[in-house]
Amino acid sequence: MKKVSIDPITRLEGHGKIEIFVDDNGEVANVYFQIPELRGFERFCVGRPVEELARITPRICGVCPEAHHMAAAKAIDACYGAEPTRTGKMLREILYNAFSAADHTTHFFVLAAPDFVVGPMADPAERNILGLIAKVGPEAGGKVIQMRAWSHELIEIIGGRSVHPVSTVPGGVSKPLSKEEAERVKEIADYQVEFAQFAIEVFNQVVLGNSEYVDLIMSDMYAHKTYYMGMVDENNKVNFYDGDIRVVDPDGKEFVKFAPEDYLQHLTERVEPYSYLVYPYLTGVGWKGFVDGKDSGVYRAAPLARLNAADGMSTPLAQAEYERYFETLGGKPVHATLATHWARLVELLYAAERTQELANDPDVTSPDVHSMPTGITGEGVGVVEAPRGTLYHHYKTDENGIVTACNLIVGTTNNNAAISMSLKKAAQGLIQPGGEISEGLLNEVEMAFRAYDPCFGCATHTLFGEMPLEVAVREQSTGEVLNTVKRFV
Amino acid sequence: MSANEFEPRIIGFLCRWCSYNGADLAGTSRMKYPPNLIPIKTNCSGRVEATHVMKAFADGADGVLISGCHPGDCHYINGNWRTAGRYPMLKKLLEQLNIEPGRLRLEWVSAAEGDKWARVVTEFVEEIRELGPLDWKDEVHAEYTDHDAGELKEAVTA
Amino acid sequence: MSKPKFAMYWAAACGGCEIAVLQIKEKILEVGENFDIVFWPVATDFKYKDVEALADGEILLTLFNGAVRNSENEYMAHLLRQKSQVLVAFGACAAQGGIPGLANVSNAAEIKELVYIDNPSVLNPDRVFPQERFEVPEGELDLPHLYDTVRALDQVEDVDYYIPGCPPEGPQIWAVLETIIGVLKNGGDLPPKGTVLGAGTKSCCDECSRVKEEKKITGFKKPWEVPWDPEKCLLEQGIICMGPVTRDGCGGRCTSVGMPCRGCYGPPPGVTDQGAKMLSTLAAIIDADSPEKIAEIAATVPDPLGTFYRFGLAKSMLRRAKV
Amino acid sequence: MAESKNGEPRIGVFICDCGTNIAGKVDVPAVVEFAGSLPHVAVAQEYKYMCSDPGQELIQKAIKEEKLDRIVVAACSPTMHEPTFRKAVQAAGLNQFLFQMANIREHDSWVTEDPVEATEKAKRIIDAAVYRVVYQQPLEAIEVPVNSDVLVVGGGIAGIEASLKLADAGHKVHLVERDPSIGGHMAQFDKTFPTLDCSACILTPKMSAAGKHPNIELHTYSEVVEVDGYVGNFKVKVNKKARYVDMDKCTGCGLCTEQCVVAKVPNEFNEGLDKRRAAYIPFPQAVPLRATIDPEKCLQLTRGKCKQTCVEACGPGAIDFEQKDEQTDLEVGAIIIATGFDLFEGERIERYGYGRLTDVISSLEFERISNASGPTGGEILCKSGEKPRSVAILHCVGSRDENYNEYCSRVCCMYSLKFAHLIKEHLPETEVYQCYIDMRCFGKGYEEFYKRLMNEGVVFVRGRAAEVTAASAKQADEEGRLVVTVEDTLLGVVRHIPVDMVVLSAALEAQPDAKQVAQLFGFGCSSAGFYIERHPKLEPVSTVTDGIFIAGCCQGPKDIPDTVAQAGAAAAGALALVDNRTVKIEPTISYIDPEKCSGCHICVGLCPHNAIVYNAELDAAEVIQAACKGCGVCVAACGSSVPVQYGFTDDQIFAEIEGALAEVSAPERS
Repeated sequence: MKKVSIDPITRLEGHGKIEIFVDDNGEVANVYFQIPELRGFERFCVGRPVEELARITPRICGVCPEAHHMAAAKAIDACYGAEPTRTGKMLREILYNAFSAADHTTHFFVLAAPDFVVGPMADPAERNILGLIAKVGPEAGGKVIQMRAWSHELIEIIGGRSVHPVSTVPGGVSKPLSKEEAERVKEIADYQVEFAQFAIEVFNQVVLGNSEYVDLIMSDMYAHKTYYMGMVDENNKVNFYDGDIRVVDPDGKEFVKFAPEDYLQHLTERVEPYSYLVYPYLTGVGWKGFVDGKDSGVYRAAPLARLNAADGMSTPLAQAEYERYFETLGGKPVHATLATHWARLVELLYAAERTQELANDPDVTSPDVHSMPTGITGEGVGVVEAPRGTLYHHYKTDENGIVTACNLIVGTTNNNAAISMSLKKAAQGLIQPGGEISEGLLNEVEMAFRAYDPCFGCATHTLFGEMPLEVAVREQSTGEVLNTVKRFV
Repeated sequence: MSANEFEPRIIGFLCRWCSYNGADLAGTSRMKYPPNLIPIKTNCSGRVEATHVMKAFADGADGVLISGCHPGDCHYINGNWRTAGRYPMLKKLLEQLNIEPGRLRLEWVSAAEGDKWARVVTEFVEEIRELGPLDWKDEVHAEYTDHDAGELKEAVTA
Repeated sequence: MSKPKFAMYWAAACGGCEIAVLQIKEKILEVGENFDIVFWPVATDFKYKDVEALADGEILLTLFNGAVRNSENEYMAHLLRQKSQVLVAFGACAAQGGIPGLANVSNAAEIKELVYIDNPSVLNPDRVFPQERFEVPEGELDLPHLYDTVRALDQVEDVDYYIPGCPPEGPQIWAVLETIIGVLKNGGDLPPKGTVLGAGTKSCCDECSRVKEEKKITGFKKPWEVPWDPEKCLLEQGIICMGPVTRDGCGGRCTSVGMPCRGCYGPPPGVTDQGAKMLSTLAAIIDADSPEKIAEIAATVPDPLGTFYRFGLAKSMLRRAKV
Repeated sequence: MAESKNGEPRIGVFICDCGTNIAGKVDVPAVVEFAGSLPHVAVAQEYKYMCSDPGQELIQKAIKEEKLDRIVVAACSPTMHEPTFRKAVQAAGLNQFLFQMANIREHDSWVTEDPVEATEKAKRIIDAAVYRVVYQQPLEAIEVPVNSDVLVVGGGIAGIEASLKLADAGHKVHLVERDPSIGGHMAQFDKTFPTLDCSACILTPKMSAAGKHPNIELHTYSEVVEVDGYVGNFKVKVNKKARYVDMDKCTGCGLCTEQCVVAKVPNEFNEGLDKRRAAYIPFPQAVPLRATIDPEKCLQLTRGKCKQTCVEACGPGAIDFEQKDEQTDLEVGAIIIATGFDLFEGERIERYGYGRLTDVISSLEFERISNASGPTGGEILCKSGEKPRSVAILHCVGSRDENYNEYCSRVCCMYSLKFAHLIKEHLPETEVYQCYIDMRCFGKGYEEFYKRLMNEGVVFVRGRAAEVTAASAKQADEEGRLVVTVEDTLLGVVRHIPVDMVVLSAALEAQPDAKQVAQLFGFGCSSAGFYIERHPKLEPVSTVTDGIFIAGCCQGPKDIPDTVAQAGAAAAGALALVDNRTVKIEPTISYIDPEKCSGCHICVGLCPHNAIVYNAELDAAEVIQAACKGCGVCVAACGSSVPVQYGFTDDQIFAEIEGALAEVSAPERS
């Protein structure tokens, strides 16, 4: 038995590790996905004044702090019995959608696109954003950088800081939006919509225009028939900030729809002795191990899942794209993991449109940015759709609003089981007996994982070139290296 | 002192005008009290910072006493009002750090209260004896194994 | 002649520091031009032995972010120190322990019990806990050892410079890199060891845009309990703001949106224990007509530990809670 | 550990036996050996009496020969001999602030039972001092110029006496008095104990001397409203209340006071026993002898409508209803506070019936009744106008009583005896009862006076009076009389003494606004309201605020001789200051580096002595060196630890803590 380590591939709370065991026939026996770190937020959030959790929990992930900031804000509203004012809610939602758009942008262009634009098996030196720029023209790079920069500017205007925003308070936000700021926000929102359309254009050209890629996306190697979870509004349309949680089964039929505060009745987390990260599954179905299908409680979250779990998008352009997406990929639900990239772009368009919609509301500059707490209720659940999956914050407090208990189910955690399964399937599909383990092959294994975008971290690398990876196939007993494949910048 | 009985180590911060002279008076009056407290003089108890208290505990003190003029008698008018404000916050902080708040004590001792000084120290030493050693040095350094790269490599890259 | 080698490593951190580095935008490419990035877990291979293979001091500059929470972090701290000429504690976690350092109110066992047993969404009747070594049918898997005490980088290794902030602000980061790149290109001296880079030498109040007057407070308020006023000092309104005990450099962003400073830039020069200092400062500005009343008001401070030591518990004099 | 400027510090530790005071308990040789083993310690020596000349020479010799740059003396309390050793160190050419004292006598040998423990403690105390001294820096005293004028607040005997002394010494004195005339309580007294000379006769000359003195400027009917600045350089704002009489035109003829139509104003000077007009001169010997128009009573001023008979009456046309308050700014080098006392209000003790029962009177009322210029022309009469057949004098009314004032008022016993004597003198037939707890006759000639009274047939009842009641009608002969119920603790019986008059010997209390005044001038006052001297024994007339002195009853109840003596002492204290061109200030004060200060204003509002100002130009706080008293409050409060308190830096305190907790040869814990 040999062990192949791909280490790291991500960072959620810390780093990630893939262990691939190859048996003596050279076939993949099993794959383990490990999260080696635990920071214990659930413990040290206890004892803090609950409103401070909006400024503590974002440090769970500096990639999507906005998501934690908002989930916390909503849980805190509940703990304080403070219903957000119209403007307060709008400002939060503008910030949040602008963030989602920016996050999706970065992931697609810097991480995903290069695989398709220049090709998964292409020379690593070209398979990066620079290579992408070479293909789709120099203005693309500029657009991406501007999109990121402007979006973070917007986050800073409302949130105070572009990383780890601070401005939510019970019932809204701390600061009204000035007329000048509002103008700038509009400008940025308009650009976001424009950019989202450009992004979809790129996708049409380089991916859908190429049947090879479409086949790759649809290939069974990258597919899992699982349940799908996502937040929807009263019309079952995708919503990132507010709504109920809807779960559809592998056939796309609604399995359950529940209010965020009832999440405990529908979700259970299990512990595996080899990872510090827990594995959630649907309580209603139960845990059957790392397998897909109707009988397994394994579900998926994030863009692919959200589109499957909803009946459409609430904004016109996104709705159109949503329809085209399912037509092209053969109807709902779409099980192809790699289709997540397209789904992400549909969401990017929605987020941008939503930001624009809210930015143009006259109430956006109203001074009435927060309500007053009506009294401490002692408990609150706050849920938002983080780019990487449904994010649950659940707090309990004493009569003074001091936290006595804190439970968190973080975006990527939803996909923890699915990621392990996808990796195993890809590895088994790719690593053949006696076969040379090539760099491109590793990249394809990585693609299965990358589609989940478990963390932004992986993305940044491509600015400098390919993410170098080394796979060592070694005699496990002795640890002697039999065969290594390396790639460097 | 018997070699195996716990002898509390206590730091006392005394203001120069009232408490230090009060302690002097206890001396000139030949009152007897336990030797566990080492006095440190500041002009005003208002000069005593939380940092000084933390430093004392971190360096191995089992108890800390802050002593100043009675309210109204402060030779800096209201310098000791600051101390009065710090005290409850410090207590709360120690509690949150799971350190018995009883290890910190604030007393107003005037230059005329030598007897009170002797009583306070005697009581406090007994209270700390009850609480037992804090041994903070050991507490914080307990895990400081200062592994070198070699040792850890074993743990990490097996 | 090959470019000087650059490394960036994260330990117990959230990733915000990497995002912050990205905030320097296109300048990031300049870093790429001037440095040979040998090691950046988000950018390059993570294998320890590639670093082990380097000669001592072969890396010119290492930006180390994140606190030291487990054996893996500590190992890397020692290893990178050995291989780097300049080791920088980057960000609040590396410099102060940061928010992960708040875990020092507890210990590993307690945290595991909570996360893997007590959490309401967890079902774990067999009390399964992650193991540092675990036998699966196919072989053995390992996980790093989780320490009881979270430490800042300089509590584990010798540190050359500090770049504080949660995260450090983009322009500040660039200013530092620019300086170093400048020294590399045109020679000159690097700042003295131990210098805090990418930050000021005064308190956050210095850059906070709000107007400062004499501070006398009669009680503690929450930001939403006072009417919105872009001018008035938050502390003067009774909102506990760490500005006075926090090093400047962030530009006073939080207070500009009416939210109090929480001290992510760490203490200003001369302050040894940020939290204790804040306690001394806050207590001093309580105003009442008798010490008894002052004490009453002081006793109502909601969460001294979590507020005063939000980012600095690991670097405080006591370092952790007693367990 | 830090290094002193010139490389490695070289510390000398000198341990005093203090005869057997220390050596009798502490194993000094062992401590010497321990001290010698400490880092940076170059010399450790023992000597029998370190404070003696040979002891000091020993230190000086070692400084020179061993090139010592830091000195620790382990001996008695620094309050005892710190100045001695500082001088010695300075004389040997070493800055006196490179010296630290370890108190192993008052804080160790005298208070520790067990010699082994005492020895261990001595080691720790010395260890702390040695660690600390390494961080000490040379400091130089600061010199500031001194204004030679003096402000005296309060025009009673203390204020007058101090003013005269200073004025005679050639200094300009501003004497501020809140009432229209100086004189204070003493002007109300009839005779003074024990010599029985007439109060007026001895006070009046001093009053007029003060009024006429070229160096004394009287500010009567005035109050200090603002005090700023610091030793040698005080800035004071005085508010002169409108008198509605032109001081320059008024001749004090008193015609206006006769013509004034408002006649029913209780006369304060006579304790309200008779009436005065709205236009009035407080008493015949008033200084300045000028009329005042009572703004609360004058019809013109209250209702704006009056015949203005006073105006008609006044030849020089001194009356001016348009007069306003005037504010004057004074600059002085020293201040003497002599604001006196207030009499305990009899009403507060229900059971004595003051204010309820006629002929229960206060001591001050008695003073006026017995005074020839008083309401009864000096005849001791009941309200009815009849001579009292018997009088009871109740001692300790409101003093030596936990419900009111714990302290002894010191003068009540004596003036009670004086009253008894005066009664006997005027009405030999009248019985006089003294109900006392203890007779306290401590002063010169007091005990003799007491003896004399016992021979004058005064009845002394040892016991605090329980109550005073109106006699019941059936006790016919007692009709209209009062009955004093008191337990005679000597006879062990409860007595009911029928009397016609009861005099309450009430306590002397602090002025009602004593606390505000203390705040205004920046020094402490006790819970009772009496001002706190810098040192109860060695500096009884100084306050913690340099350049401000106290005298008389504002510091505590006292008799006239003590008051006058204290006034002289205060004057001398002020003189010692204002006679110099400059004054030296303790350098253990705060300094704020404007380069480091963020201008957050926290310290500005905090300084108890208003020694910190905000400099807008530098956007930084600034310490007025001369005004800083070195409390260190700003140091502790500053979020950036920018203020440095010389002599008490964090480094020094931290080092002291480390030293105190460093392992000495203490028994290991199990």
